[in-house]
Amino acid sequence: MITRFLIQGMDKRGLVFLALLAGLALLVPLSNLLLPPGSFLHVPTSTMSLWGKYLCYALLAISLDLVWGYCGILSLGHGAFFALGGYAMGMYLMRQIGSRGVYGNPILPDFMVFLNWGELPWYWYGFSSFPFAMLMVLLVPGLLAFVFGWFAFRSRVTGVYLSIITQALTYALLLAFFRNDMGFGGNNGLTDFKDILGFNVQAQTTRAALFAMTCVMLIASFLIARGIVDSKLGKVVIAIRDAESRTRFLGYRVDRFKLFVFTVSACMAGVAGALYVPQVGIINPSEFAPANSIETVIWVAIGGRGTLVGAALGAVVVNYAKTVFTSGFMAPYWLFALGALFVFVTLFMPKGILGTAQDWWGKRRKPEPATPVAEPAAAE
Amino acid sequence: MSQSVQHNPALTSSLLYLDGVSVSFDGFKAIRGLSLVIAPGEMRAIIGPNGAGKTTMMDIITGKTKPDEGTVMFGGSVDLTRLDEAAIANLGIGRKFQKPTVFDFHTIEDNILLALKSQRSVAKTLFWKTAAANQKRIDDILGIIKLGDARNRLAGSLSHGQKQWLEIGMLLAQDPKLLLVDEPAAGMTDGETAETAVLLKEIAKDHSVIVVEHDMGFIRELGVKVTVLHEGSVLAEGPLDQVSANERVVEVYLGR
Amino acid sequence: MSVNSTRRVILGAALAGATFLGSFLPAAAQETIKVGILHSLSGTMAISETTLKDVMLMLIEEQNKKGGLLGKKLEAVVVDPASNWPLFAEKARELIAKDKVSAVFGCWTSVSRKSVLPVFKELNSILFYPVQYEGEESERNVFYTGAAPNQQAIPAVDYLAKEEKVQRWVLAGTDYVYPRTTNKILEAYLKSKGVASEDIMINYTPFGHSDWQTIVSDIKKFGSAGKKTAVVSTINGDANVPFYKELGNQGIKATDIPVVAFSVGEEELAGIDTKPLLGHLAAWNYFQSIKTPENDAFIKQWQAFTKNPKRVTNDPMEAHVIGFAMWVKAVEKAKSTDPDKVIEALPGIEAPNLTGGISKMLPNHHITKPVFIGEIKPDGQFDVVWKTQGLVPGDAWSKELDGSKDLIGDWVEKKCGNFNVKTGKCGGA
Amino acid sequence: MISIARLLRQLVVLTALLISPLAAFAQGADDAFTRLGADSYSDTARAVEMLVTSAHPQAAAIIEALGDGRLLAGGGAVIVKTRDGKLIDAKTGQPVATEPAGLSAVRLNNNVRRVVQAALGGLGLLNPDAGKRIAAAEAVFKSRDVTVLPVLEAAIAKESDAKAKAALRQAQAAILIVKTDAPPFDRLAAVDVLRERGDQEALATLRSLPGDASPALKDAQGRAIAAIEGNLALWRAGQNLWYGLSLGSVLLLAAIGLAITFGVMGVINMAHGEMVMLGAYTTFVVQELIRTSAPGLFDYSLMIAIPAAFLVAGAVGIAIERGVIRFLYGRPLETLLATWGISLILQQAVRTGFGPTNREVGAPNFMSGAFEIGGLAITWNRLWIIVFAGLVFAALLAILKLTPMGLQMRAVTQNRRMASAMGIRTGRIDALTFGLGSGVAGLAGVALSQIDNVSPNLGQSYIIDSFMVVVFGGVGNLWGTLVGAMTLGVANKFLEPYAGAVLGKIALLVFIILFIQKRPRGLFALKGRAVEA
Repeated sequence: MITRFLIQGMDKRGLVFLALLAGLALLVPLSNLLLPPGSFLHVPTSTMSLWGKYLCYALLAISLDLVWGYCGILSLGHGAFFALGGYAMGMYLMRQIGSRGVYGNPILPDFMVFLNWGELPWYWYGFSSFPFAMLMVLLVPGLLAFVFGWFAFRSRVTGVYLSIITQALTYALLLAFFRNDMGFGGNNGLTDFKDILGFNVQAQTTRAALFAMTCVMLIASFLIARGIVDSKLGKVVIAIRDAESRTRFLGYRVDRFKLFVFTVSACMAGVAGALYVPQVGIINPSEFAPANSIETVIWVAIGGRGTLVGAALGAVVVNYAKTVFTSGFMAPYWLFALGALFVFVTLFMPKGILGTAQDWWGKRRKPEPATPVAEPAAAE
Repeated sequence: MSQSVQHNPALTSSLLYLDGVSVSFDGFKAIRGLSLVIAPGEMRAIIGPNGAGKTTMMDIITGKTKPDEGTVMFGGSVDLTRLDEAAIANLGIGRKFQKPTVFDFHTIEDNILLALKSQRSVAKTLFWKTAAANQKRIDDILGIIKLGDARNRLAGSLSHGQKQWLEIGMLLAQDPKLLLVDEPAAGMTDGETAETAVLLKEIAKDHSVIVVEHDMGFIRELGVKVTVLHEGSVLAEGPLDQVSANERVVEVYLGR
Repeated sequence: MSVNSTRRVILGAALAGATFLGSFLPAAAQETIKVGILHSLSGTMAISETTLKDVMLMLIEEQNKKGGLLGKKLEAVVVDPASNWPLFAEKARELIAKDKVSAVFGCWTSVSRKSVLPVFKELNSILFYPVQYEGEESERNVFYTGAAPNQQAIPAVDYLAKEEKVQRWVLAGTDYVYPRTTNKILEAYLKSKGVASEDIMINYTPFGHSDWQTIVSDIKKFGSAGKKTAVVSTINGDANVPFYKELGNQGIKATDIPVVAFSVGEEELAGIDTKPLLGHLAAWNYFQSIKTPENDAFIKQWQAFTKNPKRVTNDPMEAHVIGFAMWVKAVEKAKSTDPDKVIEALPGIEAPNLTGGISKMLPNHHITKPVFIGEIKPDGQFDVVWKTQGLVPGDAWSKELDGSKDLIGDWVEKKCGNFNVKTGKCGGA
Repeated sequence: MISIARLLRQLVVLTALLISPLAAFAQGADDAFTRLGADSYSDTARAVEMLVTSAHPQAAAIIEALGDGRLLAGGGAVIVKTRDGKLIDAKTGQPVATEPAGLSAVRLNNNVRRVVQAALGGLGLLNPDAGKRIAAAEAVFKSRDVTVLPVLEAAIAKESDAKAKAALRQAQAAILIVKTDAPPFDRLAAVDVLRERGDQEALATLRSLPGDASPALKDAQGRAIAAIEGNLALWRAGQNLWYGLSLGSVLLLAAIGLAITFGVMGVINMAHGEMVMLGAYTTFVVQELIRTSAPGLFDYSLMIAIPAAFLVAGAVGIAIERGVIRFLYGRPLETLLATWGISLILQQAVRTGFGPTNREVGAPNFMSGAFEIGGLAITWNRLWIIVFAGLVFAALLAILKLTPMGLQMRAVTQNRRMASAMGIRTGRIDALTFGLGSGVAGLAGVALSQIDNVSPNLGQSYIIDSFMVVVFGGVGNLWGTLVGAMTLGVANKFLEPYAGAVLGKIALLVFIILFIQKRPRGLFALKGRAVEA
């Protein structure tokens, strides 16, 4: 019933996107596991885990699009929530290693052993339990976003000021997690994972399951995001983006709406991080780097902001381009190509790939309501 | 707040009561000792040259600007200086901006829907379902502002005059006790101006209204009591004919 | 969702997915032996790693001139992991799974090695890691051709204590694992030699730290307590230039407070005016200034290859030279590039290093190396003032740390990287 | 291994000989020459010692040459190469016509260098040059060798230069502190001399007072230490302030160009750091040109680089504005994306053109070294950077406030349409404003080349700090940028000694986040209706 309702409420673009994801979730793992490696339709494990990574980025991009594309909050620190979710997952995976670490210590992760930590710090308690870790994946980024947003939105910090303090937030976390004294493995981060829920993280079947899980979470997050933006709350949020003080004079508590969307988005980013870590096999503080967050913004802009599907598309396109460009003869020059791509898209495709394609495709049909041309919120 | 204010008959019988309000920006006194009383059901026109403090006065009433000193009371008992914009709006004070401000990327219907009197909390909006009564109210308003046929168009595609009307429609949807209307006739054709005046008079039947306007013809059509602001305080008050005969007012307007 | 629409959706997705993924099919069968080069060519680490990529290209070119390997030509596969750790893992996977390389030469920072490690284990391939590191690791798929702490840090401290009569120590480093571990080892070592706690000052700074005023003045203060003081620097590459500039400006001369560095080589000095740094030290297993026929030939070849007569050489470059020679010999010995066979063949393989000795691959996958202490000369080169008698075998596990003193790596006899000599078991404690 | 103490003891003998006019030619010099040829550090050090005791007439010249790396040895010959390139036989002092084969410079390590310094310094206790006498006194102060005392006292008696006399007295006091059999009154006086000196080394010397000293002496020592420590703590606060101002001036330089492009024009210019980098590379190129074509001008290289860097970075800035940014006005966040792309391109372009490794930018003489004011150690390069930052700030302020171009810039940024209607060519002004901001960033690059890496990554390390400074100070206000930079710089340096470099920086970032809650538009925010419009 509910799915039928959602499907009916969904535009064509969303449907294609969901169908594609559902297909990927099902067919890629099946093809990887069942077809022989020589077969034309066989998807190699490396390709599958690569696409798993792209899809995690797509989820992160959707979460950013929710706050930026719809609410006009340009977060230059969304990587922080992604990384926190990743760390929560990483801590669970570290605890699963148990006594199989190189020093064979049943409690302490290796990096704590060789830096002479006497006992497990209190904030590592509980992470051996999967449900607890999953709760933390949502709670830690969500709580940080809630507290940060509570102050920032109440104080009506907007535009570039907000962007810059989100950047300060992720930069401060970057520095903090780099410190070995924090007990998160310093620069090396958390790595060398063995098991997830008792399954070997490197086994082909686990990878296939993780890939499918990523697709499922992407579908779920997309549906949640769609549900939010299609509700009346979504209309309020777009109203806030386009005319914040008007919305306030209509009696809406703008700060609470922003806080809600920001927190939901941070939780989604956390989930993306949690799925990312077992697939790439490492989480380290460089995920907090401000450059990463800026890049996420660029994915969304390239795909088309305020479209959700476009954000996911942008993430996949840019990262796929990166994969291609960083190999072969392009390797020393790929930054030229990537930089030029960013300049090109901003100059000639201000609505992103999806927005431009849509304009071009459906000139005769009525335009989609949610695609902003300019960026009114930050122009203040 | 002094004790005497509490037992002031002018206060208790008023809808909106401003007394001795002052505010300054970086040393510039935008409002100085402004006092104004609006009775329930009254429609009032406010005129004054540029920089007289009209918009700042509206900012103070709607909570956007906090006064440095003075009393701002609503309904005789609520201190507006302590509330923020959203709380004031929910008390029943609606505002139309000088420059028409509608939600460009929403349809006209959605613009009205957003303004419609309802619970404004996050949870209520997330799980909102438009009931039949709401839909009827929206249809009625669209009829009043003559945009019923354009209900699915994006508000951003409307003409200037239509946007003014849409904004007035949004005010109606809010169903406020008091409407603050900033230059509703600005940029309108003569025909539109006349229609707007009719619309406002219609609204004033069951709402209190404060209209800020430059267009004397428009004010004359409204035919209500006029307050003249100058350099942040009240210069004159009374029917338009009386006010326009006031020598000081003429001086201020013509710059002699 | 109705059955009908579900089917349609899946079908559509399948078609789209198939076309999408079609472009990733494995490459055609190989006629060459491929060698992966996994060094950052952009981002923060490009400064150090780009050179190593060029060295590898030169070595491969040279090997091909000699007729290749096993009758096949070598083919270098260059990728750019862009100083981005997850990208390192992705690129490693691409090299092994897609390009089917026989071995990979790459990584610089420990975190990049840690990030690719699971990939090499999973896909069973070979990584040659050319940079000095903190030790505490011995993996089946990795061959460590850089220095372990006992091949760099401890001899340097011994030299200072003996030759310069140093009694007070500043251990300054960038806050990451290599300095942390090295300093931990050195602290334990110094204390075992009778140095009091108050005579050791440990300081950590973030990556790329550029304002050294406070720390240099603290060092100055620490050094004026009447006892001879030295700084042992594990400061990471980029932060060194401002550090040395500040030292020079605050007038700290090597004769007052010598600084011995483990991460400063000829390449780093090329960016600094070295005149004020005369006499500060570095400990490495190779210096460009060492006069041997092998080294002269190598420098000449390198400068010709880069078409730059001023191009300098450094220690990690030598590590790649040795590592590559060892790999070539092992492949010839195994008569195959099959990873299992090569991994088995490698321990015991010997290859000449550039300083006149013969380095040997040990069962713990580290190699034997000589240790040199050099003083900085005004021309940016080093003057070797001390060297070990013979070669020092690399310890995978430090003897100075409680957690690892009983561990050894032995992939020949015990078939594991963390054999505990006390309990006689593999798997740590 | 030879201790300096032992060397100084032998100096006493030597000086005694020098004081008496009978300069005797001692044996052992031959042995010294053999050792110099042995290519062993310990032999070389021993040889220096022997040369000093032998009172060989060439001793000073030989030791000096050794210190400079001008002493050649090999095949039994030892030859001094004079500064102007002539060869002199070390043993005989006779010129040598042709360089014998198989010679190489005698190598030094730190230990030999120290011995050489001590020898040259010790020889200088009675040197005619007052500066050398002071250096010699410092050497004695550090060695605290009791046996030098008689010579020292003789030197004090002869000394006429006030500064040198003070230095010699301090050296004497240092010896008296450790000389337990000295008259108690003299030792008490020595404590006072050290107390007056009042620096870190005086403290170290006072602390080395032997434990069996008399209660009176111990008491005096305790009071002197307390006094010095109190004094030093004060100076340390001053030093921190200085470090803070110095860091602040670096931040100011890095941020002030951004205050124009971002603050005034509203372009979120992520390529700002690359403009700084271009300035640094311009400095490098200018220096290379000077090195190869006009080495005499080296000390002026930075002066020449300043206009060059301004022009190069400014020109690139104008190109970026005309080529990309002018299409993006009114879409500030899009400028972020485009300039981010440009920054990637510029970085990689420099990496391709100049190579990925650091480039060396030398310091001219006037920017090298340090001087002391009281307990403050001030390095010349930092001082010049502060001065430079001040000048750039003043110049920029003057351009904006006093010139017609500045007036037009302000007009355009405040009301583009109005300015255009009044006949201002807004496009040209936009380009010039962006060029000005970029050019100023280039100037920052000249300064940063003196304290940081000149590498393609240079800009990246300053971009975040720059944005923090501008936002903290208040967008659109140059004074805000100045106060912001200085506040953050000083706060950082006062936090660093307590919290460490990393935690200090984190604390500052958290402070900025909280501060923005309190003042959502920065330190120097504009108020009123205009802001919201």
